This record gives sequence, C-alpha cells and structure tokens, in this order.
Amino acid sequence: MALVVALAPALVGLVRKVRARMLRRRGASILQPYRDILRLMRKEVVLAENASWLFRVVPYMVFAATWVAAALVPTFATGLQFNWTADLIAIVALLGSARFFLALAGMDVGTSFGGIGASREMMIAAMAEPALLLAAFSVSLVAGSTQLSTVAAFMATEDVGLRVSLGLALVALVIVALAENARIPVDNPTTHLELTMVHEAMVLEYSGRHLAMIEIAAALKLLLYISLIGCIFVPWGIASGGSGVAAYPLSLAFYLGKLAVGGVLLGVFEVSIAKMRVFRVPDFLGAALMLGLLGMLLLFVSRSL
Amino acid sequence: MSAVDLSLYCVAALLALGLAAIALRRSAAISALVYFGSALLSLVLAGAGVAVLAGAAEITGRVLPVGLPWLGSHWRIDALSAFFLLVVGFGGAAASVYAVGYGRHESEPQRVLPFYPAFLGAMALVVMANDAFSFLLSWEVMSLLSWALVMAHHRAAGTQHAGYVYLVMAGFGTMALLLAFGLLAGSAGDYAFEAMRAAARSPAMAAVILALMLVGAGSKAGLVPLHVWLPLAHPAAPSHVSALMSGVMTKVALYGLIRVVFDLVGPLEWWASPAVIVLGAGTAVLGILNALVASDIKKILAYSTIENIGVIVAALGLALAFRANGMAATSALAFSAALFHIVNHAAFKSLLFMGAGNVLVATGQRELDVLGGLIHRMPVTAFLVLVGALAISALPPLNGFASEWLLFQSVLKSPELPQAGLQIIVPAAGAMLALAAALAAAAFVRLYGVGFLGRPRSDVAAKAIEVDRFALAAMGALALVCVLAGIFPGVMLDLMAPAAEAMVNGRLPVQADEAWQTLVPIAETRSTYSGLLVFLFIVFSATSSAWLVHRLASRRLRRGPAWDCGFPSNIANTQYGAGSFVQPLRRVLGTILLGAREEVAMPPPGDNRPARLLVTLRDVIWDGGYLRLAALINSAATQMNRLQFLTIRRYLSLVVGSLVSLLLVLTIWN
Amino acid sequence: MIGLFANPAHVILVIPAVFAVLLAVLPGYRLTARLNVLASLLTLIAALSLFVVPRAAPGAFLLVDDLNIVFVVLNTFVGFTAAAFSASYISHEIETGKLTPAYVRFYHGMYQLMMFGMNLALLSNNIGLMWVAIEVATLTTVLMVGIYRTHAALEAAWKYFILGSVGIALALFGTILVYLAAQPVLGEGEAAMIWSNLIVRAAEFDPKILNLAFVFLLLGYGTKVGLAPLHAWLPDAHAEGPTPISAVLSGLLLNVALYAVLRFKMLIATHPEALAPGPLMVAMGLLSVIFAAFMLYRRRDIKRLFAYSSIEHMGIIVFAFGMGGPLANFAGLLHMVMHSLTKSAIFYSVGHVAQIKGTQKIEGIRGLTQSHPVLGWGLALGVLAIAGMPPFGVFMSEFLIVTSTFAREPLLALLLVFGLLVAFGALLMRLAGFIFGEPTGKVGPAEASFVPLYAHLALVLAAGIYLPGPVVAWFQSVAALLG
Amino acid sequence: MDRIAFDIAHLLAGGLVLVSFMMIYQDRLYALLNVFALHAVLLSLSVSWQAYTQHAPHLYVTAAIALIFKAIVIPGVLHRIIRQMGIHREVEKVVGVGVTMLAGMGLVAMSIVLMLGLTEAADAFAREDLAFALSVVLLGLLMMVTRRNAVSQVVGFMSLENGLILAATGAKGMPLVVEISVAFSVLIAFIVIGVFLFRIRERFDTVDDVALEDYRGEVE
Repeated sequence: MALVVALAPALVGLVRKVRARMLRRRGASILQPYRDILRLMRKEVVLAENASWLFRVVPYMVFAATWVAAALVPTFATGLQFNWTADLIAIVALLGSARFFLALAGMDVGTSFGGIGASREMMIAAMAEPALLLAAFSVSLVAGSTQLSTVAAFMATEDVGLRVSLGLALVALVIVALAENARIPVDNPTTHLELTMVHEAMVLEYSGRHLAMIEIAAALKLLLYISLIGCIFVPWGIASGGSGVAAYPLSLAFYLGKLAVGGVLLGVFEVSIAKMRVFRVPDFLGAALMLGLLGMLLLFVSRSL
Repeated sequence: MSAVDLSLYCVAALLALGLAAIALRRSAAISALVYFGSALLSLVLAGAGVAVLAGAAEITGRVLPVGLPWLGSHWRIDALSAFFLLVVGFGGAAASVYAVGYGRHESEPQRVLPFYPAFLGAMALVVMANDAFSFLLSWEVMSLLSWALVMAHHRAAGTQHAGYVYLVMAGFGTMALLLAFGLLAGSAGDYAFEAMRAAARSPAMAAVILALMLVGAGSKAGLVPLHVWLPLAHPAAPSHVSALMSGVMTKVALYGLIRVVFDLVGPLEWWASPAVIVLGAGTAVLGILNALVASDIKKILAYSTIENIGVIVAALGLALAFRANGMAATSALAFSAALFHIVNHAAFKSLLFMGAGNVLVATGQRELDVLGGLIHRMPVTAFLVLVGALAISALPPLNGFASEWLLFQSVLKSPELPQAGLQIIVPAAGAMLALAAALAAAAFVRLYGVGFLGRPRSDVAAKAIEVDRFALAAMGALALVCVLAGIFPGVMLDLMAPAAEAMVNGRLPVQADEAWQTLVPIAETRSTYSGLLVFLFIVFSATSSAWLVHRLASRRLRRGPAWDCGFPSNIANTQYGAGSFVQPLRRVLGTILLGAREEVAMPPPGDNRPARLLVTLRDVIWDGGYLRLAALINSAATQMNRLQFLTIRRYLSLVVGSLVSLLLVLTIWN
Repeated sequence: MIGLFANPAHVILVIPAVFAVLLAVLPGYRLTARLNVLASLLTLIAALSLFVVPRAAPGAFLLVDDLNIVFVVLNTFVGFTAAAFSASYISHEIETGKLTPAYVRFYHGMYQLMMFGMNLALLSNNIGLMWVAIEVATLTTVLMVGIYRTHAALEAAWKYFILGSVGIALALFGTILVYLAAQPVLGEGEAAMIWSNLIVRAAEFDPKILNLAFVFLLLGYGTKVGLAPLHAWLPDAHAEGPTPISAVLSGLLLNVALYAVLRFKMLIATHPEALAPGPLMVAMGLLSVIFAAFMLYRRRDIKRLFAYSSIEHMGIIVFAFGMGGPLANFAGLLHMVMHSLTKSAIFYSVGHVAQIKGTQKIEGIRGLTQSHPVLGWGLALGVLAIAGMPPFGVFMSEFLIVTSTFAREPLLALLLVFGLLVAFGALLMRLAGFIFGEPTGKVGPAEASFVPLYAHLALVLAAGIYLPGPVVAWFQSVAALLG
Repeated sequence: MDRIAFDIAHLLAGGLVLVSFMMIYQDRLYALLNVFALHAVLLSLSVSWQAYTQHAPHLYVTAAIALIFKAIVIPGVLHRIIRQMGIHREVEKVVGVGVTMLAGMGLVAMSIVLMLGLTEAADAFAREDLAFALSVVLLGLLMMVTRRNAVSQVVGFMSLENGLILAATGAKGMPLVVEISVAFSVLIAFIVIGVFLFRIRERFDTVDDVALEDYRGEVE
C-alpha cells in the first residue's frame, strides 16, 4: 500500500516531464512533485472564515478513500492480503465517495468558483461513472468475476483471445480515465483560467497541508487508473499469489514499466489534443457510455451465437 | 402468545391511541403520550417481526370473526410479512420518537394525533393480512389515514390539490387491486390467500394479474407514470409523516406487489419479467432526474424516493427473470438485494426527511435557494444529514452501497439467462441503474452543498438554531443503522434469508461465518465485498495520515477571507444556487425528459434593467397524460350536463323513447 | 281488534294511518314534531317485532317474507331517525319563518301518510294494492317537495308529479299484463293478483306477456327508482324539498320502488322461457352509474350533488341484482341498506350545514372542519363512506360486486369500475372543498342534534367491519330467493 | 252472441284508437277537448259493454265515472280555464301533424304486432282489447311529447289513462278496476288543479314565466 503512495507523485512528474519535452521545454525534474508536496506540507493553512469542519476533514477523507481504492488494485501481484476486501464495483464507488467529499468541500466556503467546480465535476461524474461501470461489466462478464485479482489472472491466460468488446471496453475506460483525472481534453490540471477549471476550481480555497493531501490523492487516482488498465488489459508479468516472493522483483519491474509507458502515452496524448468546451464533455463521455454498452451487447451476441 | 396475536394487540392499542387522541384533544400532554405510545408499540411490532425472521417464534395465523362474514378475516405472519413488519415497526418507532420533539411545533395537533397511530396500525395490518378483503380493507384505510395526515395543513397553498390527486390515485390503484384480486379469487369468490395460492391459472391470466398489480401497487409505491401524486403529497405532510410515507408506506405497497406476484399467482413466464425490469429502471432514472431539478428539499427527497422504488422494482424484476429460469440462487440474490435496499431506503430516507423537518422547524423554509450555511448553525443535524446523503448516494462503506452492490452482482449474472431478450435488457437496465446512482450522488451533493454548506442566503437561515434532543436522537439512531447495516451487511442478509427463501425458494449462502464480515453472494473467486474492512481501512488511513501530517508537518492554521481567485464577493447570492448547480446536467439530460427550456430575456439597448435567464420545466407525463385525461372528463361532463336543463316535455320524450325502443327490441326478439 | 294487533304487519300500517290524521289536526309544531317521532318509533318497534312474532300466512292483502322484512325494518328505522332529524330541522325552519305552523301540521300529517304508503307498498301481497300504495307515497312526497312554495320548489314538485304519473301509468299497464298472464292459470279475480300465488305458478304463465309486462314495470317503477334516463325528477325533488324529505326520498322511496322491481324480477326469473331480466337491469344500472358519475362534476347545489350520487348508487344496486347469483345479490342487498343509511346520514348533515350557512350553493360551503368540527367530520365520514372508502359498509358491498363481476364479465366490471372512479373523483373534489380551507359564510354555532347522523355512521361503520351472523344468514336466504 | 259481443267490443276499441288519431290531428284546443269528450264517451261505452258481457256490474261504475268525469266535467273545466286565462287557442306542435300521424301509425302497428304475437294463451277478447289499449296508451304518450300546450298535454295524459282503463276492463275479472279508475281520476284532478293553480298558460315546461330565469336553481 505504501508503494502506491510513494510512486504516485513520480508518475505525475513523469507526465509533466513528457509534456514539457514535447513542447520543447526542459521541464522540471520528475521528482518535482515530491518537492511541491513537501513544501505545501510545511506551509501553514489559510482557511476561509466561512469554512466549516467539513472543509478540514475532506482532504483526509479524499486521500483515504482514494488510497484504499488504489491499494485494492493489483499492481504487480495478485492474491495479496486483503485484496478480496472489495471488487471492481467497490473501487469505482470508493472513487465516487472521494469525489462526493471533494465536491462538498468545493461548495463549503460559498464562493462561485467552488460551485462551478462542484457542479461540473458532478456532471462529468454522472456520465463517467456509468461508463466506467459498463466497462467493468463487460470485463467482468468476460472474466466471470468482478474480483480484480481473478480478472487479472484470467486475462493473463490464453483462452481470452482477442475480443472486440474488450477493445471497446478499453477505449471506454481510457476516456473515463481522462475525465476522472481531470486531464485534457476534459479538464486542464495546469490551468488557472477560471472558466475552464473543474477540478482546480473545487480545490481553489485549499492551501498548505490540505492542498498537499488533495494533490497526493489526485496523483494516486491517476496511478490507480493506469495500473487498473494495466492489470486488466496487459496483465502479463503480474505474479500470482501462488508464486513465491522470488517472482516479485521481476513483476515489480514489469509494473514500473507499465506505469512508465502509461505516463508517456498520457503525456503525448495531452499535448497532441486541445481541450474541449465543457458542454461537449457529455458527448465525449456519452461516447464512452455507448462504447461500454455496445461492448457488453456484442459480448452477448458473440455468446448467444 | 404467538407473534401474530401480539401484533394484533399492538395494532388494537395503536387504534385506541388514535381514539384517545380524539377524546383528550384538549389536554396538553396528549401529543407526547401518543408519540411515546406509538414508538413503544412500533418497537414491539418490529420485535415480533425479528422474532419470526430469526425463527424464535413460529409462523402462525389467526382468524378473527370480522370482515367478510362467511370468510372471517385472516391474519398471518410468515417470513415475508415478518420482514415488512420489521420495516414498519422500525420506521414507525423512529418517526414517533422524532415526532415527540417535532410534534411540539405542530400548529393544529388535533389534525395529526388521531390519525398518526392509526396509520401505523393500518400499515402493520396490511402486511399481516391473509385474505383479499382484509388486505384491501387495511390497504385502503392506510391510504385514507395518510390522506387525512397529508391534509393536516389544509390551509397551506397546494395542499388541497396534493390531497386530491393523492386520494384519486389511491382510489384508482385500489380499483386495480380489486380487479386483480377478483381474478385471483375466481368466480367462486374464495378470497382467502391459501385458496388463491392453491388455484391454478394460465400464464396469460397470471400476466394480467401482474399488470394489474403493477398498476395498483405501483401507483401507491410511485412507479412512473403513476407517481404524480407522490412529489405532491409527501412534501405536504408533516415531516415525520413524510418520513413514514416515503420510508415505510411505499414499502408496504411493494409488499403487496411481492405478496401477489411472487407468492399468490404462482409461476410466471420469463416474458413477464422484462416489463418489470424496464419499468423499474426507467422509474429510477426519471425519478432522480426530477429530484435533480427540484428546489424544494422535501420534493427532492420525494423524487429520490421514486428513484429508489425504481431500483427495488428493477431488482424484483430480475428476481422474477431468474426464478422463471429456475436459477433459484441468483433469484435469491436479486430478491435479497431488493429486500436489503428496502430496509436501507427506509432508514436513510426517514433520516433525510427528518433532517428536512429540522430545517423546516429551524427556518420555516423548504426552498434550497433561501437556505445555506446551516452546518454552522445546526451542526448535529448537518452531520446526521451528511451520513444520510452519503448512504443514499450509494457510497461505501454505508448501507446504500451494499444493497446496490448486490443488485449489480445479480445484473452480472445475466449472461447465464437463456433468453437473448433478457440478456440484452438486463445489462441495459444495469446501465440505467448506474446512471441513476451517479445522478443521485449529484442530487445530494446539490442538496447538501446548497442547503447546509456555503453562506446563508436569508436571515432565517442565518438565525437558524439546532432542534430538540428527541428529534436528534431519532435521527442519530437511524444514522447508526445506516452505518451498521453498511458495515455488517451479512447480518442483515442472513436475517432476511427466510423471506427470500419463502418467495423464490432459494437463498444466499450463509454470510455469518465469512471472515471480516465479507459478503460472498456467489463465490469467493467471483465477487466479494467487506464493508467492515473498507470502513476500517478508510478510518485507519484517514486518521493515520492526519496524525502524521499534524505530527511531522505543520499544524499551523490561520483564518482569512476566502480567496476566490482574488475577488471574493460578500453577496450571498453570488454562490452557486440550486438552479445554477444543476444547470449543466439540466442542459445535458433535461431537454427531452424534463422539457427543460432556457431563454435569456435581454432588455432592449438603452434599457438598463438586468438581463434575466428564464428556465422553464414541464412535467411531460403530467401535462401529456393526466391533464389531458382531466380535460376529457371535463368536456364529457359539460356535454352531459345539458341534460340537467331540459324541459319536462323533453324528459318525457326520453321516457317514451326508452319505452318504445325496449318494445321494439321485444318485437324483434319475438 | 285483538286479531288486528296480533299481526305486527297490521300495526305497522295502522299507526301511521292514525297518526297521519291526528297530526294533521293537532296544533303546535313542537308537540306534533314529538308525536311524529313517537309514531315513527312505535312503527319501528312494530317492525322489529316482526322478527319475534310468528309470521301469519300470506293473506289476500298482506304478506311478510324475508325479502320485505329487510325493507320494512330499514324503512321504519330510517323513517324514525329522519323524524328525529326533522324535529330539530323543522323548528329551525319555523324560526327562520320559511314555514308557517299550518304548513308544519300539513307536513307532519303528510309525513306519516307517506310512511303509511311506503309500508303498505312493502307489505302488500296484492300487486294492484302495491301499485296504489306506491302512488299514494308518490303523491304525498310530491306535496312535500313543493311545500316551500318557491318557484324552484313548485317547479321540482311539478316535474316530479308529471314524470311520476306517467311512470305510474306504465307500471299499471305492466300490472294489468301480469294479471292477464296469470288469469288463465290462476283463474279470474283476486287470486290472479296475489303475489304469493303468482310466484308459485309463475312457471306456467305465458312468457311473452311476462316479458312485455316486465318492460313496462321496469320503466314504470324504474322512473321512481331514478334510473337514467328516467331520472329527471330526482335531482330537483331532492334539491328543492325540505332536507328530511330528501333523506327519506333517497333512503326510502327509491328502495320501495326498487322493491317493486325486484318482486317482479323474481317473478320473471322463475320462468324458464321468459326473457332474462338480468341484462336489461345491468344495462340500465351501468347507464345510470356512468351518467350520474359525469353529472356530479358540474353540480352547484350540494343537495343536488348527493341526489345524483343516489342515482349512481341505485345504478350500482340494480346492476348487482341484474348480475344475479348469490354473491352479487348479497352485495346488492348490502349496498342498498348501506346506501340508505349513509345517504340519509349525509342529508342530515347537509341539512344542518345548509341551515348554518344559509345556502345550498357549493361554493358557499368551505372549511367546515375548521368552523364546525363535529358536523364537518360527520359530513366527511359520510361522503367517504358513500364514495366506497373502508372501513364503511359500502366498501364491502362494492368489493363484492366488483370482484364477483370481474371474474364473470370482465368488460362489465371494467365499465362499472370506470363509473365508480369518475364518481369518486367528483365526490372527493367537492368534499375537500366542503371540509378544508378557510371557512366561508356564516360560522354561527350549529343548534342541531347529531345523534341521527352519527347513529347512522356508526351502523355503517359496524357493518363494514362486522356483520352479525343472523343478518348474514338472512341476507343470504334473500339472495337465494332473488335467484 | 259471443261473436257479436266480440265484434262490438272490437268496434268500440278500434273506435278509441281512431279517436286518438283524431285528437292528434286537431289543431284547435276547443276542438281537441270536444274530441276528447268523444274519446271518453266511447270508453264508457266499451267499458259498459265489457260489464255487460262479463256480467261484472261493478264495471258500470267505472263506465259512469268515465262518462261523467271525463266526458263532461274535465272538458268543461278545461274550457273555462282556457277562456279565463286567455290561453290562445292554437295547439302548438313540435312536429307537423303528418309526421305525428306516421309515428302514431308505426306505434299502433308495433303494438298490434306485439300483442298478437304475444298472447296466444289469453282469449281473443282480451287480446284484441289489449292490442288497442296499448296503441291508445302509446298514442297518448306520443301526444304528450309532441304537443307544447299544457292543456293538450293534459288531454294526452287522459287519453293514455283511458287506454289503461280499457286494458283493465279488457282483462277478464280483474279486481280493483274501479279503485284504479277512481285513483286515476284523482290524479287527473290534481293535474288539472295544478294547471289552474300554477296558472300554466302555455307550457308544462315551467311553472311560471318567472321560473324561466332561475331555471331549476342550476344556472351554469
């Protein structure tokens, strides 16, 4: 569990680095996020007069929920202790709780930007969550389980073959991942131009250690999604619970590799596309929803044949 | 004394309480007496239910020499009845305790007190009835009393309309039930449930009965498109009654549906199930969409009730589909999901309505746009409502998620269904349910964020004060239930297993002996969820991280003005309001389903009035269906009314005309 | 003389006859009002004694059997409560000067005469005598409807009178036809008009004459029952007459006419080849229900509103008897009794309401539960009961009618349910207006006796929950009698 | 004897139907009253013939009532009413005489078909009588619904009732005939008195011109 927390900022750093490179900038080092977080940790918190206790609790809740979710995704090994605590659906819902709290925090201080952020975030979530669930459905229908370890183990075996519905699910999952992590084209994590902000607008009033917790949570979320996609669609190299500790270093290396590839791809994708209007986002996510549904239906067609 | 007798005595006592309330309407202590009494008796009812469910008390019946003379009135508590008796008692107890405090603020208590306990009793009777007449009698009495309660504030604007629509819809539903039971009883007219169970009927007949039940019970439970009365009536009632109506009475209606569809009609063909599934899913989505755009707290809650009813009905439809294909275990899974969600919804919806009641007491307002910042003025209420909001938004580790998780598990079993039609419909319904869940989260972020967070939008909100202890205690108990049921779902499932077993003659594996209270509905490898562990992990990581941060990093804190990108405004209305919050979703989803229209009224150049954004919503079902029907009846009445103003000669010619025509008939008949 | 009083049936007839004369001559409305109540009470007691005293064999003129006991007891009971109600009502009318003592004397005399007529009609064993008795009852009610001498009242009385006379004429023709059918079998003279003979030998009559006769009788007496489209007199007669009379009309006279129809239905039904009377009655019943249901919506006058609801319920009852069979007949009888009790109760409350508010216009009556809780809730209970809400008796009868019909004739049941729902909607809309909202008009205290009102409601409530075994057995035997 | 008896009865009954048609044909009130008197006379004749053939002396009473009351008193009273209240002498028809006649024909045809079709069992006597009686009744009703004046409607009702008496006497040995005819005379008396009391000039439809306004208390 500690592993994911440790890795998350590095991943963010990697993405930023790639983007900078693509833009012909040198960019900050991959470790920059760690420094940022430490800096924020040390700073004092400036709290709006109107903020309630909820506002101060939220960062830790968000972090906790995200962390638990992330810890439940098989990273480099399946059948780990407690990985049966919750399944894919529960993970989706955990992220949902994190978002719920964040949106509430956005509305707590009573500023217009917080409201904008919360409102848009909930709209995006309203489209993204079903899409994610549908993708999860079609995956778990193939694997006959919503238990990620089982899914990963099953995917690693040969008898999966190449299924069109899995491809559709992958696309859907990627789109959702982009939306959920507030990446371009849905949202721009680096912007501070008010009207384009979603995630940033919600956390606008946060500062100091609170902001740090939220940053970590965001990074964790990104890591979660990439490792999720990794363990479902490219499950190779994940050590099964049976194989002893000896297998771990190798699979760990595999895992790091996957993360790196994911991060690079994300960076490349982000620089090569423009951000879209907020009201085009639903269409974007609606496409994901449709893909998820289509994938599932195709699954049945291929089955009932 | 057997459970059924005990419960009957309780009901009698409740009715007596109602009469006492009439007799002692002058005395001051009567309110507290009535509510304490109802609370106590409800607890006994719940206890009786638990006893039967847990197998401590055996299933017995009782025939009283009243009701239909040659039949008597049959009462019986089997597993299903016991489960719903538990729901009634539990919800009733909570609402009563709440009302001990809330009732003090009632303007005309004599319009509430006589009906309230009787209403509880009637609901208990409905779930205990074991013959058609007793069932319908209790059912209709329940409607009638709830109507009387809705009309308690009869001088408030809109209450009369609400009460009228409610009672007419109730009458309509009862007529449908009458017809359904008429079919069940057959021309011999044997109204006892045993006889109905024993009788054999054709699949078509069974399907017709199912349809009639969906109309009859559905209209009471709030299935779209028969839901129109619900968002009118529930808000109009006093809040503890709203809690009962939303949290319990709709469940009693579902009991009627379950009792007939799963028990009395006997086996149903698979093709009967898709209608139920689609109806449920559609209800869920439409209900929550309306909740999203409503701006009256209690209306929002009422619409979200419709959503949850939709979820439950969809689950029941799944259970039907699986049962028709002999997949008993899976059917039990879906059915248990439905039952579990029934309990959960009873808990958190009552909790939320009580919260709305507190807000009403503290501010006298139900409109979101005049509230805000209540978390500072009413911290306890705010916290408890937050728990309820989390639970109803199906967020782990609370109970709402546990039941929805089970439902999704059963949806995922759909590929094993033989019929291609179901294979396609079930996942689509699952998608709609997922959408509904996500929208529910949005709706309650809106409700809580606008109502309780931010800055107060009016003086009343700024001057609100926390309510009395009884109310808070009742809400606290409900919140605790929400948490516990979320952490130990296995206990609940085991408790309600007998009911499921009786209806779909299959059951879930016993959950009690799983490690860490894990839910294993089907198989370890397939899907597991341990609310307890999730809860522990979250608590642990949150506290530990907070502790670490405060310990190792800074703990300094300074209050300052809000940043708000540099230009904070102290005008409260610059915050996001109820309308603005939902605007994106309204634009995305509302245009068709809600007929939402936006137009900007731009003043002409030189005119310095501000431009206004006008948002119009129209209820498509109400305008298109109900108003049209009303117009038809009206015009028909107007046409016929001419007959009131004829001359005597014309009336005579009517007589002569009918005479001659009959004679002609006779002539031809010979 | 002793022989005369040995048979309660005679007493039931003698008491009203005597008191009719007495009340017509005695001065002082208080005394006469009390005497009126007393007379009705005595009649009721006599009627009740019908149960205990062994029944005399059917005579040339009088007959006592299960069927008409139901009606007689109901008749005398409601007659009694109505008298009690009218005592308080009439005194108010005199104080407000709407009636002069002379008229009151006339009123009380007529009241007893009317009771006499109705009891005679119910008890008579001779179809000719029955016809005469019903005519007497009709004429007396006509005179009482017109007692206020206002244009509207005279208008109503006149319309009632003309339509009633035509109805009577048709009924007479039907009676003659029955005699004609019976005469070849039973021989000439009295024998062929004695009902107890007719019913025994009915199977041998000429079916075709019976058919023709039934058409005339159904239309003739149906006019009195108030079946659409023969109903025209009913709403106005109810609306314009004194309220006790409205109660008696709805509660009793309609039943008496219905009783006549039933008698002849039994006659026809016993005949194998005769055209089954059922479909005719079902059709007229349905027509009345649906028609009245729609008419409820446009009513401006509260008494006319409930008059139309009487038409609706008569339709339901006729429908039930038309369906036939033990269940439906039982339900029909039950519904008839319940309707009499409930509707008269409603009229009692309406009478007081109208006196308090000084108007019968619906828009003038608001918020009664606020201004007059006892009266308002009484009215509310009555209306809910008549609308078929449990736990009142009407619910039980409607439950039986609908369920038993739907299994046999789904389409008819659907039509009936439609009518019921439409009527329900109308009644409830009005009810909400009456009892809720801000009170309008005068809110002076009601000097009224609520005993009759709540006595009826209590009975209806009790019947809805628990029917005593004897009553049930008795109803069932009657239901069997009705075939 | 029997044959002649039958023919005479037939003749008289048929005569009644014929006179009913004559009444429908009239368009002057006075003439209408005279024709009605004739109707009553014919009725009393046929009743007394029945009394003679059935050897039922009590029927003579009925005949007498018909003769005195209906043939003389009532028409006289109506004459005076018309004169005193200055009711204008036209018979106001809803539909033309021709149409009414045709309708009447249809009714008569129907009633005869019905009766002859029906009563094989009953003896010819009664059968013929009933056939005619029914047609008289129906014609009376027809008159009531196709005439607007109060007076002509009263006349229509009385002719209807004549038909009833005819039927009652036709049914052999029917008891209570006298009582019934008395009762009906009372009824008619009421109606005539009503016409007089309420000063119904023109129509049954309203008691008084004033009442035309607040019509049945329910003006929408």
